[in-house]
Amino acid sequence: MLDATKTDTLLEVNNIEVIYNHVILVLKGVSLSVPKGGITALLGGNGAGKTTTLKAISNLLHSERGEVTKGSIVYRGERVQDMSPADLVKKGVIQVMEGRHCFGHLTVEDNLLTGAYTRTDREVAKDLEMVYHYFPRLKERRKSQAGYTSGGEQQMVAIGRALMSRPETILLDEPSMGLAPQLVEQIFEIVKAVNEKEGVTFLLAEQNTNVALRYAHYGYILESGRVVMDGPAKDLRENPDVKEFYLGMSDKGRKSFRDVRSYRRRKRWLA
Amino acid sequence: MPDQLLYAIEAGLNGLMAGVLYALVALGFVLIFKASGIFNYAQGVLALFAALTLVGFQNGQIPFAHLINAIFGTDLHTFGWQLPAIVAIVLAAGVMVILSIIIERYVLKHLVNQAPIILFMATIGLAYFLEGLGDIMWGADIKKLDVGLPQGINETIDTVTYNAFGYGFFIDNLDIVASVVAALLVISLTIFSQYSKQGRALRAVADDHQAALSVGISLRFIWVLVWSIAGFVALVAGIMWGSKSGVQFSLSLIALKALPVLMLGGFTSIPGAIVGGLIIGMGEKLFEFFVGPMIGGATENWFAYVLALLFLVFRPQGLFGEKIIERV
Amino acid sequence: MFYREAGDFKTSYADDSQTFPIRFDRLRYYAVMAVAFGVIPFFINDYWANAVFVPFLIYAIAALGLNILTGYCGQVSLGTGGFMAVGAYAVYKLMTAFPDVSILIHVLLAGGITAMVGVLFGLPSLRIKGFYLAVATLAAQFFLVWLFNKVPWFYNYSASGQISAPERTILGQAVTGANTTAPAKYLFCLIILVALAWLARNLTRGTVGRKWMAIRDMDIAAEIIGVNPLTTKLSAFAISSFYIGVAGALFFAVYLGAAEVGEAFGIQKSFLILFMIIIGGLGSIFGSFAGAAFMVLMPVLLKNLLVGQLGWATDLAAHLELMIVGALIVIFLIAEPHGMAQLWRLAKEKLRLWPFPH
Amino acid sequence: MNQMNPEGYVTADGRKIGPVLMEMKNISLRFGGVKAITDISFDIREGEIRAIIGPNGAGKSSMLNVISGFYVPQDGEVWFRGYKRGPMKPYQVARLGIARTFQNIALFDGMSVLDNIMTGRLTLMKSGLFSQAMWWGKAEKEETEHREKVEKIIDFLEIQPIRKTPVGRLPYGLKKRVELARALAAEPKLLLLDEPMAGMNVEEKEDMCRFILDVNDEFGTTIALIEHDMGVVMDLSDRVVVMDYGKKIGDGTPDEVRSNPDVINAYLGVSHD
Amino acid sequence: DLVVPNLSYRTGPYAPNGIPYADGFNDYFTLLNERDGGIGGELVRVPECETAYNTEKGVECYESTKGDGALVFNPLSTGITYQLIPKVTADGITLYTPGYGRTSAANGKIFEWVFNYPANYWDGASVAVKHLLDENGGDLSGKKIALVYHNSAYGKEPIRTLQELSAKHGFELVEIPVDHPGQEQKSQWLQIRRDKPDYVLMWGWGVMNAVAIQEAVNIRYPMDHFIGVWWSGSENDVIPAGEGANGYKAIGFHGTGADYPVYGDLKQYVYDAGKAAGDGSNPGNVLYSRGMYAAMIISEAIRKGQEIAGHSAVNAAEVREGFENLNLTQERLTELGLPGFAQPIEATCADHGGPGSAMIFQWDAAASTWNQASDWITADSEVLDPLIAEDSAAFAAENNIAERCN
Ligand SMILES: Nc1ncnc2c1ncn2[C@@H]1O[C@H](COP(=O)(O)OP(=O)(O)OP(=O)(O)O)[C@@H](O)[C@H]1O
Ligand SMILES: Nc1ncnc2c1ncn2[C@@H]1O[C@H](COP(=O)(O)OP(=O)(O)OP(=O)(O)O)[C@@H](O)[C@H]1O
Ligand SMILES: [Mg+2]
Ligand SMILES: [Mg+2]
Repeated sequence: MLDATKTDTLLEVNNIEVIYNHVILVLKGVSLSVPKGGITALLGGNGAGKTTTLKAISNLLHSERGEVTKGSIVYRGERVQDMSPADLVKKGVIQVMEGRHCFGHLTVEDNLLTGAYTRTDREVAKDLEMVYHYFPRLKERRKSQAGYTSGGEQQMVAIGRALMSRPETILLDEPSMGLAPQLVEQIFEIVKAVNEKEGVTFLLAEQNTNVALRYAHYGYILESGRVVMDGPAKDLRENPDVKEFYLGMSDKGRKSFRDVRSYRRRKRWLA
Repeated sequence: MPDQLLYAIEAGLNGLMAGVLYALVALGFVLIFKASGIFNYAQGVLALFAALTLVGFQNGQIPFAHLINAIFGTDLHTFGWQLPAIVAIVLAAGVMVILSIIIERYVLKHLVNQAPIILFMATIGLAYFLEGLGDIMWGADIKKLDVGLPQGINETIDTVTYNAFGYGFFIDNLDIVASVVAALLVISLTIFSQYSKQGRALRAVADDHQAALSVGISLRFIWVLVWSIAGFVALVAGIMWGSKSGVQFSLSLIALKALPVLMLGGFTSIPGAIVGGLIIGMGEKLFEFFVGPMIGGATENWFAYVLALLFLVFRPQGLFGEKIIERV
Repeated sequence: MFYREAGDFKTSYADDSQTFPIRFDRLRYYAVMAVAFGVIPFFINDYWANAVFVPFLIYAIAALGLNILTGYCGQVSLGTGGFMAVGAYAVYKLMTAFPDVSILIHVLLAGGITAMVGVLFGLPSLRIKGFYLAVATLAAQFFLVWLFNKVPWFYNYSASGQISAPERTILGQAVTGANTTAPAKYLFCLIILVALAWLARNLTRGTVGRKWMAIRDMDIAAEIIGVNPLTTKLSAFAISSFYIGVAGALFFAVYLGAAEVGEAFGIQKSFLILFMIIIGGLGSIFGSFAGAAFMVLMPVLLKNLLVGQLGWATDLAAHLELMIVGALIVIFLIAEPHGMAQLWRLAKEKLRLWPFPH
Repeated sequence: MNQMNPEGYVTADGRKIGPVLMEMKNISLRFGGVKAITDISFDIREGEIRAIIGPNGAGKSSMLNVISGFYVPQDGEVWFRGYKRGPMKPYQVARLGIARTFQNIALFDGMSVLDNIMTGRLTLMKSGLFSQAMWWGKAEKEETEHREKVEKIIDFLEIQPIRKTPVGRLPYGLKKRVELARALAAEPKLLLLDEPMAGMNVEEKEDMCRFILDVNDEFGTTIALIEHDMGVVMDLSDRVVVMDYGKKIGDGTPDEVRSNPDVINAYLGVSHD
Repeated sequence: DLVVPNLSYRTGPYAPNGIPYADGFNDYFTLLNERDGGIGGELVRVPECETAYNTEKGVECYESTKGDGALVFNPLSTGITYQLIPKVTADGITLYTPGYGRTSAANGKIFEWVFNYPANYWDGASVAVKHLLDENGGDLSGKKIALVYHNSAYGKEPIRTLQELSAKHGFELVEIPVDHPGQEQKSQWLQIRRDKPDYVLMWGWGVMNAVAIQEAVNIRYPMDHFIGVWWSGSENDVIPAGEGANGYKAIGFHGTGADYPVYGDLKQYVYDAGKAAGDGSNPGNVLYSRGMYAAMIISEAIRKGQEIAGHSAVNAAEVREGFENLNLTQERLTELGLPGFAQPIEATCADHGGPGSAMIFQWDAAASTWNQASDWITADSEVLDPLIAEDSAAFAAENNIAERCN
């Protein structure tokens, strides 16, 4: 396993603030550093600002009328805030967006090929095979329009598409969402494999803390726009708070979802 | 009556030719729609602007002469030289590229990821702007456009058909040229958008701006590219229409003739533009020719739309348009 | 803090869903009404009435109508000009056929007739969506214009096909015809506008409004949760056309006094009104007003500035005006794609936070 | 087995399950060459929490779409409350008392949370166009009544602070909750939930479970649930249907399903909880 | 000073036609101001207002210049005219619409404030038919005449008259409308090619004219059988068709070309003084001449008004008196440097329509000039008078107007 403290920092986010629509302050000073060749997890509840952080890094905020008002984002020692997303992809940073965002009218295969848009080498076909190897289901549906594929299939397309760009760093937003458990495991195995074999760096935002912390090397926990905790994944997994609130473990192992209501119910249903 | 049949064939053929001219305008719409999901209302004005620029270059007009004269009290009009048509066309095409760069830089770039209707409105704003700009640059008077295209009845067809049927068909030479040019454009653009990497990128951008950005497609490049092509198509349309009726404001209204073509062929299909054009052109000419006199004439404006509308009721995405994805 | 909401608590749901839940807004509204009814009529002259206020009021009605259809129900229509023509010709036929009936009733009936025509042309919206629908509505635009131009019955067989509004009075005051005074015109349109705006507000905050918006935002989901797309879309077409028909009737009878269908109700009109609602704000009543004001005032202001103040030649000024209006539209859309109404909302949010930036 | 009893049965924790509410008989659905559903039959009983699981693309969402009338199957019958359902438009199905949430959130982005939830009650509101335009008497009274109901749901789902926020601005998890609120507002007999817990962390999932259980408990609302989190499925549901490639490969109590080798093979993989 | 607004259109679809007209109008008044110090010693102010041929802008222009003390309006648009007729009547300002507008306004008994001499559309139609009668030895029976018209109020104006005339002379009338803007006229001209009418008349405006002439050339329709009204007879319309347009005919109610003595003064006081309204390319062409014609008549009417009122700072009502008592003779035209430029006019209380005569011009493509092809032809008042009486009576009834001049 990689030791985060010893490797170079590839991506550094310094104390950024993000505002949407000129009025809604979402990130209130977030700092992260992503080591080269590592898998870094960004955890946190709904609306904590994970997606926003990733979009700030990949410069996709503009199109949502958001902007980084403070702080800096540095990739390989270079300030990348003012770069266009396309240039950033050329630099090797690609984002898999939350909510899939496939090109609905394009076929599955064309979707994957758009991932290779910035590439000029001739090995695209090989990588296409690699993606089909990882996701055989996509091979079956290669000629279908992506808009008509199932939720999970679209998620595969989105991840496959990112892999097609042969990135150096992938920003993965909720890769497990909507995937069958087996596939979640598979995807993280793929992440791990790609990370180890090809040395791709990952920054992933995940709700599924359990899996995320099993595969990540280092984790940050975000709450309402601030980093509230960070540390090596191993330590986080052992942290009692994390255990209780993010992993759903009590002292007696996993608790049943059916039991939660007896002690957590705050209000009665008034009919 | 065999005579009626011959008339019908003649009207139909002329309709097909007119349809090709509509298709030339529609093609510009399709390109931009395909590449960005933008319904570019300014396409008609773009054609006008292109034609004005072409004539301006040909006649060595000084751009903004009127404005300059008004401000500085000078009396400038022309440089006093005439350019050969081909040089002027190349220069005008160059201006269209510059224009696309400007449009991308100052308009489109800021409207990434907005609702289609907002983009549509922005293009109407653009249309106003270009209309004013064209007038200020080159003046609002009517201009004759002549790049040496043949015009008038095609004698060969006339004689051949006269010998064959005892009635010579009227086909305009200009229309024949337009058809050839349109066919070439359609074929090359279809190849470009179906089989090239950029073509795929265009379609991706139309589907989802943000996702396209996220995979590293440079919207800027794509947009400048298609707007330039659309500008070139507009120039071609402007030349064809301008040769017929002179270059002046009304040229921009040909956009309205292209819309039903677009509907019928499908907003996203390049071959659709041509097929739609042919159907609309022939349909409206035959209708005006036979039914028009019975109901008072001047039916062409609405007939094309009603035809397209009826058609859409059965096929909401047009003939070759991409199906609207309906899923939850 | 310039703008406060705090301390303004609601104790009932009825209070909470009133039009202006915030007292500050309510006061401002009363002030505007007081000026509109109590001050302007005493100062208005022919120029202000004919060049600014009357067109503004009438366009505001049309914009409200189109906003119901496009802004609330999401069906883009480019047939507005044609529907205004229906209103105009309906009111003309009614005025000349029943000279003794009150013009107010004629105007409302004209709206009703337009509503029916609107429903007819709304039928394809069940199949056709988005820009295809927008372009399809042009069929209505062109067909209606052709019809009114072609069938002499509509223009009472006059030689040229022009229609002219005869004089009609309300309470002894002429409201149509050449002898109408500026305040009479203004007040007649104002009263209708205020009434219609109030109705629009009620419709859009209740069940119907929610159905419209549901169809607009996601028609499939709306249908699955129980919205009948047929009745919902058609009701939007009907009500929207009613407004547009009334606007068309006033446009012809009160404002222009004479009209020729192709010129007064051509496709440019459709675009103009679409502009108004987009610049003003889709799905916003205030936006309809703001957009109408902008599009009516802007050219007049520019003209007065360029020709009146700077003394430019009229053609240069007109070309520049086109460029400026075009550029302003683009700038507006870039600055705030959701229109002036959204700009206003954001301004309020900022004021609320003032002096803190966020 | 007591589960076969037409009158219903009692679950291990003492909840009473009623007779069959909805029955799907031999449903087949194709899209061109794609067989989304092949000859599937199952039933849903009153008061039950019924889960549908299966790998991605198995046809689960399509099945919900068939139930809510959005997809029309080529073959098969849908029985609801003892009657065979004829061809119906989705909005007519909604009026039968079937409400749902969507896998890819389908909220009305331009409206506030409150308005979104109010749309859930559209099937129950009756005042006419005219009285609404005038906003007097009936319309206003009706609005207030329904608003009260909706406020209760808002309280229940603990989304009071975002009542007036436009939903477009909400984070994913809250949107899911609003969607649930909208479905609940319709006071449905049968509630269909398509991956209600996707994209949530454990704490939020717990909340969601609590809501689902409460709805089921207090209202006796029948629930059909698609979910990929096995913990949730196994803990919550009374019976589970398992689909794979459009076919049914298992049906039974969570325990039965969990030990079904086909299911383990196609879907669960190795267990790791 | 005297205020004569120029409601012009230098933008929009009809700008190519509006520009020369407005230039002629302005330049003539500039000449009067520069050379004579105005009319009767009063400078003429010509505030220009852009209507873009659009009725709403027309309203704005009317209202804004009205406040300036406008004496007479000349909007060069039939649509705007219709809309202004009730307004000028209420406001007491003269509306002068030479060769366009509402034809029945020739009846001064009903239309107190409107003047449309020297000729109107119905005169035009009648003149055209008379010319054809002349060419055919007085007999048109069995002939087929097609009317290609702008599908608008303007284009529809001559139809009634032509129908009456066809009944009287026994020719067949085929009506062929062309929608604005008229860029595409294939089917219309194929129809003409099929029906082979003996003559084609045209009531067109803007680009429609040029396209129609081009299409006529394309189908090899004999140009000298093709006659346009005065709004379809400018250089803009024939030049695009080049050589082919040679022989095309158009009706005119005033001369064209820059051979009149007044151009000497114009050159001296206006063009060379840098005071010309346009870019100098228009003087002498048809529409420029027509703008000048309108300006000339207005200035003469003002002069007459001054004469009657006995002072030079006339108001709008006094100008109307001038219009109503205008007596423009050939001698006066010669004095003005425009000998033979137009027909004499003697207006009366009842007659606001003038002599109703016009002549036929023919285009010489090689020389780029319009040549006179007939003498002055006077319209058939036997047919027209009842039509005018009927139409104006309808207007009077609709608007409760009592007849004057009795
Ligand atoms: N376009 C936007 N405009 C305004 N506010 C926004 C916008 N996008 C996000 N927000 C707000 O920013 C905050 C953070 O959202 P973000 O999507 O980053 O959260 P997240 O951690 O990814 O949550 P989730 O796990 O639900 O995806 C939320 O409160 C949300 O309401
Ligand atoms: N409208 C449609 N047109 C074409 N194919 C469709 C359509 N709807 C669904 N399909 C196909 O049917 C299959 C089943 O899709 P469905 O959405 O029901 O899967 P699912 O079980 O919900 O999967 P997931 O867990 O990934 O959401 C998929 O392969 C999908 O591509
Ligand atoms: Mg997120
Ligand atoms: Mg699914």
